[in-house]
Amino acid sequence: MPLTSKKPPLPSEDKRWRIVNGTMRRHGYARDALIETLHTVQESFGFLDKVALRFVADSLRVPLSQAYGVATFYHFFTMKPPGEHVCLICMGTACYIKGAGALLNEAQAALGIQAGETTADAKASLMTARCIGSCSVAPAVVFDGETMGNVAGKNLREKLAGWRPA
Amino acid sequence: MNPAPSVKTLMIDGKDVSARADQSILDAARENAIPIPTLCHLDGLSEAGACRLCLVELKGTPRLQPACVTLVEEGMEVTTQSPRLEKYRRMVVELLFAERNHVCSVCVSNNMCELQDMAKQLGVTHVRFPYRYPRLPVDTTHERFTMDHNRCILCTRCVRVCTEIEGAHTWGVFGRGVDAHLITDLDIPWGTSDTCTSCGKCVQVCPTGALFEKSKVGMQSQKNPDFLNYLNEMREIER
Amino acid sequence: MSKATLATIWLDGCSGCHMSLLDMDERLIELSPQFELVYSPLVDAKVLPRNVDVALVEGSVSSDEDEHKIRLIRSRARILVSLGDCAVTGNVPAMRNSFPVDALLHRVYIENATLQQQVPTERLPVLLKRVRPVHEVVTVDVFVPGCPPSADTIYSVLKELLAGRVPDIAALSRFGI
Amino acid sequence: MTFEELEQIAAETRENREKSPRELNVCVAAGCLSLHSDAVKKSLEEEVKRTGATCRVRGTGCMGLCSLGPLVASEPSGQLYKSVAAADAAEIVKNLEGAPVPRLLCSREQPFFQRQNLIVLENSGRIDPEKIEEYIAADGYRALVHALTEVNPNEIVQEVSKSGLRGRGGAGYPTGLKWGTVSKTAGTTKYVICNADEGDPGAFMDRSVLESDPHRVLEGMAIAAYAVGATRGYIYVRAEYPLAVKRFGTAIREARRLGFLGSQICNTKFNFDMEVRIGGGAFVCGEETALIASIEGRRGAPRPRPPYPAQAGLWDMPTLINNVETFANIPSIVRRGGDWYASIGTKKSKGTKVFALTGKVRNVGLIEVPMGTTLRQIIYEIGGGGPEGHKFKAVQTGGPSGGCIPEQFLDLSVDYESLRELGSIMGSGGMIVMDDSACMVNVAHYFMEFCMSESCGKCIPCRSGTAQMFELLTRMTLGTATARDLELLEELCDMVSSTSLCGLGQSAPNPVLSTLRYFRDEYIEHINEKRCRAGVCECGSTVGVTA
Repeated sequence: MPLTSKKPPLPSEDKRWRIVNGTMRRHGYARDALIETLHTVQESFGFLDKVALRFVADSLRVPLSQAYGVATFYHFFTMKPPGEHVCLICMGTACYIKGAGALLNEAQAALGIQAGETTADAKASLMTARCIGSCSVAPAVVFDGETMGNVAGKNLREKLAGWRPA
Repeated sequence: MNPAPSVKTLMIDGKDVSARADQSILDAARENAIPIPTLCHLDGLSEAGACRLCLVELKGTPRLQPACVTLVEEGMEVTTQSPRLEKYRRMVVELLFAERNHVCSVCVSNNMCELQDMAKQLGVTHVRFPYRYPRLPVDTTHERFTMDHNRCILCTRCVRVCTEIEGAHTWGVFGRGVDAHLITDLDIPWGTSDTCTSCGKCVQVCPTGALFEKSKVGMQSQKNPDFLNYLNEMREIER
Repeated sequence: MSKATLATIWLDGCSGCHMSLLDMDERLIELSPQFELVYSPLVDAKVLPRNVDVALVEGSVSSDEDEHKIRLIRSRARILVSLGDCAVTGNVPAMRNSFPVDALLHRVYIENATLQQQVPTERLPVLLKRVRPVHEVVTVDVFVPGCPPSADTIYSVLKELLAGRVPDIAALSRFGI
Repeated sequence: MTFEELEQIAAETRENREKSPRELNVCVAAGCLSLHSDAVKKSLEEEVKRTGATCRVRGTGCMGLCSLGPLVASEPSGQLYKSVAAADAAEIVKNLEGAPVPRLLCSREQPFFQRQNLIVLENSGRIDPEKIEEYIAADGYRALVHALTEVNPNEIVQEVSKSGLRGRGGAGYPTGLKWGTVSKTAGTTKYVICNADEGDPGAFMDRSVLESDPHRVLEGMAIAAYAVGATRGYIYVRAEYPLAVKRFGTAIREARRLGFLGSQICNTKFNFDMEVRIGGGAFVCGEETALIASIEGRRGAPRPRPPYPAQAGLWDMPTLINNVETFANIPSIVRRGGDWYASIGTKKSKGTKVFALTGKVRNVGLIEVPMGTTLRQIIYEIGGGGPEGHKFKAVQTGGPSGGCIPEQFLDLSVDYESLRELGSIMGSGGMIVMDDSACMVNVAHYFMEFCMSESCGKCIPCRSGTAQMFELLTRMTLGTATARDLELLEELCDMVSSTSLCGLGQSAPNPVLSTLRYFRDEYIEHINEKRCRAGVCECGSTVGVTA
């Protein structure tokens, strides 16, 4: 907790902390850099954990409760490490009207997990998005950052099967 | 000395009243013994405008306005009681009861609870909406106090008193929507918080049995938030 | 004037509301010329008559038997009163609603039992998945919250109902206490 | 930067282009990109290199007709190719000079293109969004230079007022009025914020504009800053739009390089700079005060208004917040005059509106039409109608804050007021066509789930009321609801819309109210007969499933 005004030391030798520190420095360690910094943490580490939140909160002199409140308010931030592969199904209206619900069911069945979860072998995570703005090619699914449009159940099954060799 | 703020005259429920320009409708009404129900408001804390119980009708304004944050204006005509307002107020109370597990009969604050009082005052004899029955924890880790999430109405008085008066910033709000709940620091057990000063202000301002002092039951568990006015007044003098 | 028929029903509750009813003491005698108690756990009558003027219901709907009973009573009662917090809100019986029934039974009859660890199944009412206040199952005419409602409250409610008026409950009682 | 310098850059850019006029423009905006237009572009580049053809291959922004992507335009002939695959590269490059490839040809003469009137999208698909020179060659930044060097801030506000432009974010507040308030409010620092937190599911107008023509938005913001006296700007972009974030970041750097941002812009006393802020996935941050809280690094919970951001916004300073499309209109208005803009559209809604036309319609994509165009023209002429064998049921506008409009109102001309009268709203411009395969109760349920999860949780009606409405709608979709549940639902709709703190809660009941208004029989069927005529809900029997 920020009982002193000194900047806290980096949590570990991990070089990614310097990237995080860089974002904060660029914003002059201003409190309003909290969300920007959390984005950097998530980009660098894939998720936020309490070590990171404490480090960022202490550096920016944001109360811990506020930092945690912010991190959990915005659904883009995740507190769990993602799997090796991430399948993100868009549930926007256009996709929903064109069968995104069925795709989600297929993906849940194929991976044996619910949306928001990661397989036990940490191979794959299944996520949903509110709308990724690819409505013109609905239904859309993002596989490891790459958007695929007009997705049919078959494409989805093939792609997921490729991630988890039986 | 600041120049005296200008005085506005307005009408509340047909009664002519005057108020300082920096006063809210709620302040003006209460000074004139016109009751407006509130839950998130507490004298001495900033306003949240969250409970919506204090909504009033303003002549010439289509939307209902919260009395706690709406400043008085010259010539304003305010209606604080109407069948429509009363209906909405009752619904707010119903929604709160349905949201979490407020089992009054087995609550530390039974008969000393602002939510329970509000239900009686507004004539809520039953809740028409389906109860949600969420499964919520009770944090008993603090040596003197308990946090029972089942009884919390998220008025955030505790968050505000901890931030604005005590300055510890121990309390915060986790998540959002109907899943939002109070946290201490990084969502750690209250008893392990090292920002908490154990001052107990949060307990005193809590309107329900969500925050209470251990080993105090019955009449002993009566809350007393009056210290807020004293603290604020003394601070003002020091300045 | 013929006497009004009164029934009292005990679903899932602690019987505290019935105790409170008895707490009316001499006022019971005062009102007694006006009603006939045709069905109640307090009397011997075992059959619910076809026409009941006022039915006082204590307790929440927790089992298939409760559900059956309340539907039957509703079909035969002119005025149905939810008496007390269990009937009105679900109250303490509904505190189990945050847990699955199976887990609950397991906890009670197996984990916490020292003898004969088994979940009873035969000749017992089946617990509903969720305990529900009476009005979530049937239409309720009068709500009297309170745990229990005081004898004074019940007296006023009864007196008003017997006089053919709708009592103003908000002034009389509240949740809890 | 002066007009002469601007003209010089424009002339050089045009000259370079004329030297080798042949070019293949590949759409690399989100829609085509998700159909792998990047691979098409690469393949075309390789083919050009291999054959030594004199032709530039450029990545451009959105060309509109996304459902036929990836789209490639061949210049100067103007041929448009549809559904291009990487394997088509050889054939396209081979036929650069001769006849076009008929197999891939997409006519520009079809109503989809002819019916539109492009202002905001005029450069989309025509310029490389990452090259500021191309924007300048398309008359870019002339409006800013004009504003700074030839007119005073007040005149700009007046011109915008005269144009009749209204906020394109949804509510339709007159832009000139808002600018006037901010310009008149005193403050040590004033801010301009561009709201690019396009959270409505089914809307991608802002995304496309930012990806296809970012400088237009930047220029609009700079003009706004000059007009209201602001020195700092923020653009708040959704994290879900990484390409838009990247392209806008590039645009800021380029604008700084040429002196359109920074201090003493165009040798005047005007200083203005801006930065991108990335959202965190919270729909409520589309609400002004929540967005401000988010830029300040806090939870995106709205606060009661007044005070309005124009009076006390970011860090309690006077703040102008407009949406992407609003700013994108500004350069054209300043360049061509408020009267010109006001000559387009209807009496109360001026100019054009960009819509993202999606759902059960043949031509899916991004369109821009004058206000007052009818829904029928949009859906049937531009959109080409729905797929064979299905009957049109409703068009959804305004996202989770809007409503579903049934067939009998298709001849209604679209503007802010007409949509509101029908129980929907303009919103940011998502337009989702639904046919008889959609169940209106299910659609209402879908949007309520959205509002419930996106509620910030601060005020009780929205936090708890949306959860209750969701539960009641769930019962309907499962066939367990009673007539009493419908009554409660309607009561809640009224209460939540009347008492919620911010626009999210106030409009959350709209999808329910509008479907109840026009498709009440579907609700009754779900309740009384446990039947879903579209066969979407599992509410008991599925008798009456159409196809």
